[in-house]
Amino acid sequence: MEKQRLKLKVNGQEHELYINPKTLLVEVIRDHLGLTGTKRGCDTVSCGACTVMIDDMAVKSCAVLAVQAEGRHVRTAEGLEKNGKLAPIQKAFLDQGSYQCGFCTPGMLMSCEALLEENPAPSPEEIREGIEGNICRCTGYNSIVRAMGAVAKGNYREE
Amino acid sequence: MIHDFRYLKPGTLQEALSMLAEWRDECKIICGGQSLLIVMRQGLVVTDTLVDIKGLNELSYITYDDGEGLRMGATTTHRAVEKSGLLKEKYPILVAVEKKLASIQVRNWGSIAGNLAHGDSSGDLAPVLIALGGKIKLGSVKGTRVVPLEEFYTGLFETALTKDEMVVEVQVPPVQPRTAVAYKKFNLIESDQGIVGVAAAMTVDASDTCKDVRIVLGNSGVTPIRARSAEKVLLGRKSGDRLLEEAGEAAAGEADPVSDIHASEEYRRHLIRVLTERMVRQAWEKAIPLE
Amino acid sequence: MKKYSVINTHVHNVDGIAKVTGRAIYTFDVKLPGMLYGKILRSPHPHAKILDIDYGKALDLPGVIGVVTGKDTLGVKQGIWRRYQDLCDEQILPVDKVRYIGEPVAAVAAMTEEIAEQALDLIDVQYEVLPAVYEPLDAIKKEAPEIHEGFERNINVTRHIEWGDVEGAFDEAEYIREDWFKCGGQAHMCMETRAAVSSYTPDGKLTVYHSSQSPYYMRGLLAGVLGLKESSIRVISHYVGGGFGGKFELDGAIFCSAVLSMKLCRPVKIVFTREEDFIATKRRTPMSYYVRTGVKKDGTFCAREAKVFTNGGAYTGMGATALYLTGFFHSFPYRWKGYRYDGYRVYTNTLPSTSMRGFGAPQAMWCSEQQIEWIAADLGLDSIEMRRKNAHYSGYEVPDQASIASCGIDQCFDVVQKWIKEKGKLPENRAIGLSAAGFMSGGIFNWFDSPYSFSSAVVTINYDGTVELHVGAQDIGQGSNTTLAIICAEALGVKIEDIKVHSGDTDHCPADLGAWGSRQTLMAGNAVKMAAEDAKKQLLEVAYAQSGFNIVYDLDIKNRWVHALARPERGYDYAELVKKAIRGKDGQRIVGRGYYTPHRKGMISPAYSYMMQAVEVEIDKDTGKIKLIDSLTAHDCGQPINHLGLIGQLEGAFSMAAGYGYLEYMPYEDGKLMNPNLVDYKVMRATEMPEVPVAEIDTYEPEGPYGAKEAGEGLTNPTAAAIGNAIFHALGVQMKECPIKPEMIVNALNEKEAKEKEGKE
Amino acid sequence: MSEPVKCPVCGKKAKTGSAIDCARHMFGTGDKPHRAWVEAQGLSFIDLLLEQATTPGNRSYVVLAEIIEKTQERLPE
Repeated sequence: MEKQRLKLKVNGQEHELYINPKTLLVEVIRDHLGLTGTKRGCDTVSCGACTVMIDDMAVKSCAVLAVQAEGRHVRTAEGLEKNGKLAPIQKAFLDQGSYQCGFCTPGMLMSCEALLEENPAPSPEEIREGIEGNICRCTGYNSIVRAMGAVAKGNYREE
Repeated sequence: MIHDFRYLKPGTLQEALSMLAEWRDECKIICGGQSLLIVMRQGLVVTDTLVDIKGLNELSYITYDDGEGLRMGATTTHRAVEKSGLLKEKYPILVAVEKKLASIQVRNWGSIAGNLAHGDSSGDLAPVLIALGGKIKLGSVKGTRVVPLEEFYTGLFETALTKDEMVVEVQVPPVQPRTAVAYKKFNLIESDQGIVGVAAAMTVDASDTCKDVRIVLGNSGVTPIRARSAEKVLLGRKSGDRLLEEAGEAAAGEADPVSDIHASEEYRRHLIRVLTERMVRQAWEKAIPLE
Repeated sequence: MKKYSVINTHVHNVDGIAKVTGRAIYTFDVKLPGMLYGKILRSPHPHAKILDIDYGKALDLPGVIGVVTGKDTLGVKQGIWRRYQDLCDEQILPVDKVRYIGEPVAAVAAMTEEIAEQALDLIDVQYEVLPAVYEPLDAIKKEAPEIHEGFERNINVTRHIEWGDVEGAFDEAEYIREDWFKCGGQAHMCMETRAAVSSYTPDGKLTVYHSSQSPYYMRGLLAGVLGLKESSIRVISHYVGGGFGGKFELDGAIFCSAVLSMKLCRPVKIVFTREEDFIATKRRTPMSYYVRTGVKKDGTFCAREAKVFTNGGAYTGMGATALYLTGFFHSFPYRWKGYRYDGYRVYTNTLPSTSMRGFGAPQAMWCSEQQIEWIAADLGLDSIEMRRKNAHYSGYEVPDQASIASCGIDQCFDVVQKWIKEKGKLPENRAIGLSAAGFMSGGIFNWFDSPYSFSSAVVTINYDGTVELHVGAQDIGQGSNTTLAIICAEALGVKIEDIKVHSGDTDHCPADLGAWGSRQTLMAGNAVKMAAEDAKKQLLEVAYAQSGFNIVYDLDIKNRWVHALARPERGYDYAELVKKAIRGKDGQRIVGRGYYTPHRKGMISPAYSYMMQAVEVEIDKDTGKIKLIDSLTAHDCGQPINHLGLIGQLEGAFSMAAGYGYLEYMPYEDGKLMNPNLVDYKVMRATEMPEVPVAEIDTYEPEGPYGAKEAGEGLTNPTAAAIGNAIFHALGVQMKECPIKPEMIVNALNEKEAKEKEGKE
Repeated sequence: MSEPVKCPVCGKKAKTGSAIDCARHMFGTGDKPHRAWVEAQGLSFIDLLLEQATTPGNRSYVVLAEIIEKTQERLPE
């Protein structure tokens, strides 16, 4: 199988890889680049644990061919913090207890981040629709909605 | 596990069409891949060659003029439709349908042509576009042809696309006065696929009588189907409870739903009857302009 | 609520930073040098003899390193009920016979997962297909096939509870009602599917990374089936992606990876796909209930008799406990003059059933709380007042079963009554449904036959005053690391940030039965409190010696401040005391030990939580669609310890219990699960969740640390019944089967209208 | 209160001392020796169990209890 060259930026870092074109973006992120924050939890693009951002959009990285991210900027949960300082959404998750087992959290954080960048003051319904693609079995989602609401109100500033 | 394939990335539409002509039945097209990658991962779809048209920005556009009506390029994403101010004003039903389609992540990356070409009869876009009188433009090296969307679907997950053709554009006639469209899918969770779906487009004349009506049923047969006998019940008549019930019963009768773990056939017919009544009523009320 | 400095304050989860920055390494993420990837070949037949397995072609596939079948194992029949040998009936990799679709038959280890998967198709298995049976009432017939030798009529285990003069009590009753119910199964659906990495090394040591609720159980069970000593096995579960009662028995991932690793002497990783996690792990126990209840006209409860068949599936698992607990909690939270329960767990050729959050109580409440609502309606009584009249109270003795210490159920009724009154008149197609419940704080009966204390803890104070807290308790997301750190900080008198928790590693943590039955806050909490107090006592000995206070004066430490209780302002920093104490012990750190095993509390549980769930539901009469609008949870869990954790547990339990009520159906056809994926298996999502406000009732449980008791599973029990009761009040139909599908509501309404029409004629 | 009933198989004293309690103990344990003893009395353990399971009331326990009652007289003091 003829390998394909892939140049892309992940969390601000340029990468050049040679991969089989059938490789999914989530496999590049986890197996080739070793960023294990992004998880996988289903076989049918249903659970959202693999959510990352491509440019300004939240996408399910198990439903994107890695080669399609050529020249794009991919952001994963590991990229939210800036030299050790947590992003507002991360601080809100900590303070509101918006996670328990934490397996869906990286994907959930990226859905929230994308939604807030697109719509800084979302209504509770818009927040719930924004994370409708992310399944969480532990929290019952309300703590996540509270965290998003608090960030939208500006309660968690960038340091 | 996805089987290996030769990956081709055309820079222009012409390049893509010549690739399709060259590889014919050994190749498949991928754009957003939100449906295709699932079936490929399950090994249900295997292909030697994959033509990736995600990058063809020349096919990503939403334009409208009163003469030609609405034109949407094949690689336009669901989110582009959802967030389009033009559509919010001219075709609000399309924005409403997209908001409840799958998830934000799938809508960010998935394309409208990918959704339509996948041929899943429980898809949301096809019934609504058919109700709007939508057409679909197919292109190949030999040229293009425009097919009413209704005739685009030939069987379960089967379309009129020939081996060297691809969808290039979706067309919708100009907005008609005193016309409105309503759509509802029945599901347990808001953005889930519909157990059944009903779209209704109503045009009324000056006396609010039904001048033209299209009722389209989703997941009620191997393809989206027009409920023609229900439409006949309404044509030329004035709205009324008894009439709407009659239309609902007609639609339930002519549908051909399956029985599966989510709903029995009788229950699907029951839902079609209830939703047809509601959607026709809703479209009728919206079609009558507020004085 | 007493004033504490750390307990019930706004403490952040101690594992938070790792989880919100993507640094947490789950078994799913573990990679070891030279690691191979394993895949399991599964039986397509519900019941078949294995005649021969030929994996020659598989071994020839480049990249395949090894294959194992039942013949590579010791053939030990294992089970978590080690105390009863005949209930240990599962070989996981069977030697002779497969008993459910999806059961492992062989396992391949290869250089990549893809090669391992391709190799599966090259393995040729000869089966002799046997007749199969799927429903309990069919399986007990004479002509049904025998699934396990020696288990006549496929009856796996039976449980019987009885107190009082049941017949006499029924004679006293003025109104008797009989109903039949069906309770569906439910999948745990942990976000992290089953995963294990086993690494066996030439020195005979086996290290296993496993997504587990009890590393201690895994070590013990693995020793039993692999013929190793417990101490030569190390199980590591640092971060676990959810358990919910499904991850404290051996599963295909840990067993097959261990057998492969021992054969090849190389690390092997097996991770289940989501489909495997649905078809090849164990699920909540499906049950059919017959309930006969006798009451006086004024609503006084007299007698209840329940007969239950549970679909045990192919193996025992934790099914025996679920069978007992459903019968026990079917009496909760009420006093019965006469109570009789007969439970029968029947083997069938379907997915084995086991424990899942609620442990048989959601099924028990689904039947009991709805029947009680219908009885109240039949007699024209207020259903809350009827519940109140018969409810448990502090000091009540459930005859021969349990003694109730703290019980706040009465205040729960008050809170819910007030909420309903404030809600006032609801729109036409909306109604509020209620359901009371009670649950246990950990189990006492030692079915695992563990020789160790149920919970242990070690507190070690470093020179700089920071504390190492070693516990065997396992954090699977429910927040036990945080809850135990809070108890340790409070007991020792330091701050939460001084505590470093070590858990999830059998080499470094003391033995503990792990996370199940909502036991850890109470049991591990008591052990941690004891250990911290032991360490504090050693510190205060030095403080007393040095202070010269008169013997009547008491010293204490609070917020790192050593002081005399009488004059708290005169004191000094705790860190100074630590330095002196360590210097005084020839440089040895201060070590406190604690342990807990329940005594004099009967055979079931040391303490019981109580709660009342109210749910406002809107139903579309024409389509039968259900929408949850609002809810209130009145909850008594004694002294709350971990505030954020408690809110999370209750909201999470609500989402899982509501899913059991109206979303998560598991249809089977001929032993095959028809929706083993997240498109067709409906799980609660953000758009469907209502607000879940909680009213905590202030009670004190003497058996629990600082008066605390369970909050993890309790609320999984009432919510499904509350949804059923809401539908009863809104539409007047009685839903006997859960989960409720919209189609069932439409059919029930049609039947009701048909009956009314008949009535009129 | 008459002498509490002792289980003829394992000698266990029933909690409330009644023969019905002893019968329920036998069904609850359900191990081989108890099954064999019931069969030896000319009863079918499994039919008694299933009848208890499928019909309201306590008939199976009563049947077994009567036989246990008779055996008490024969037990040596």
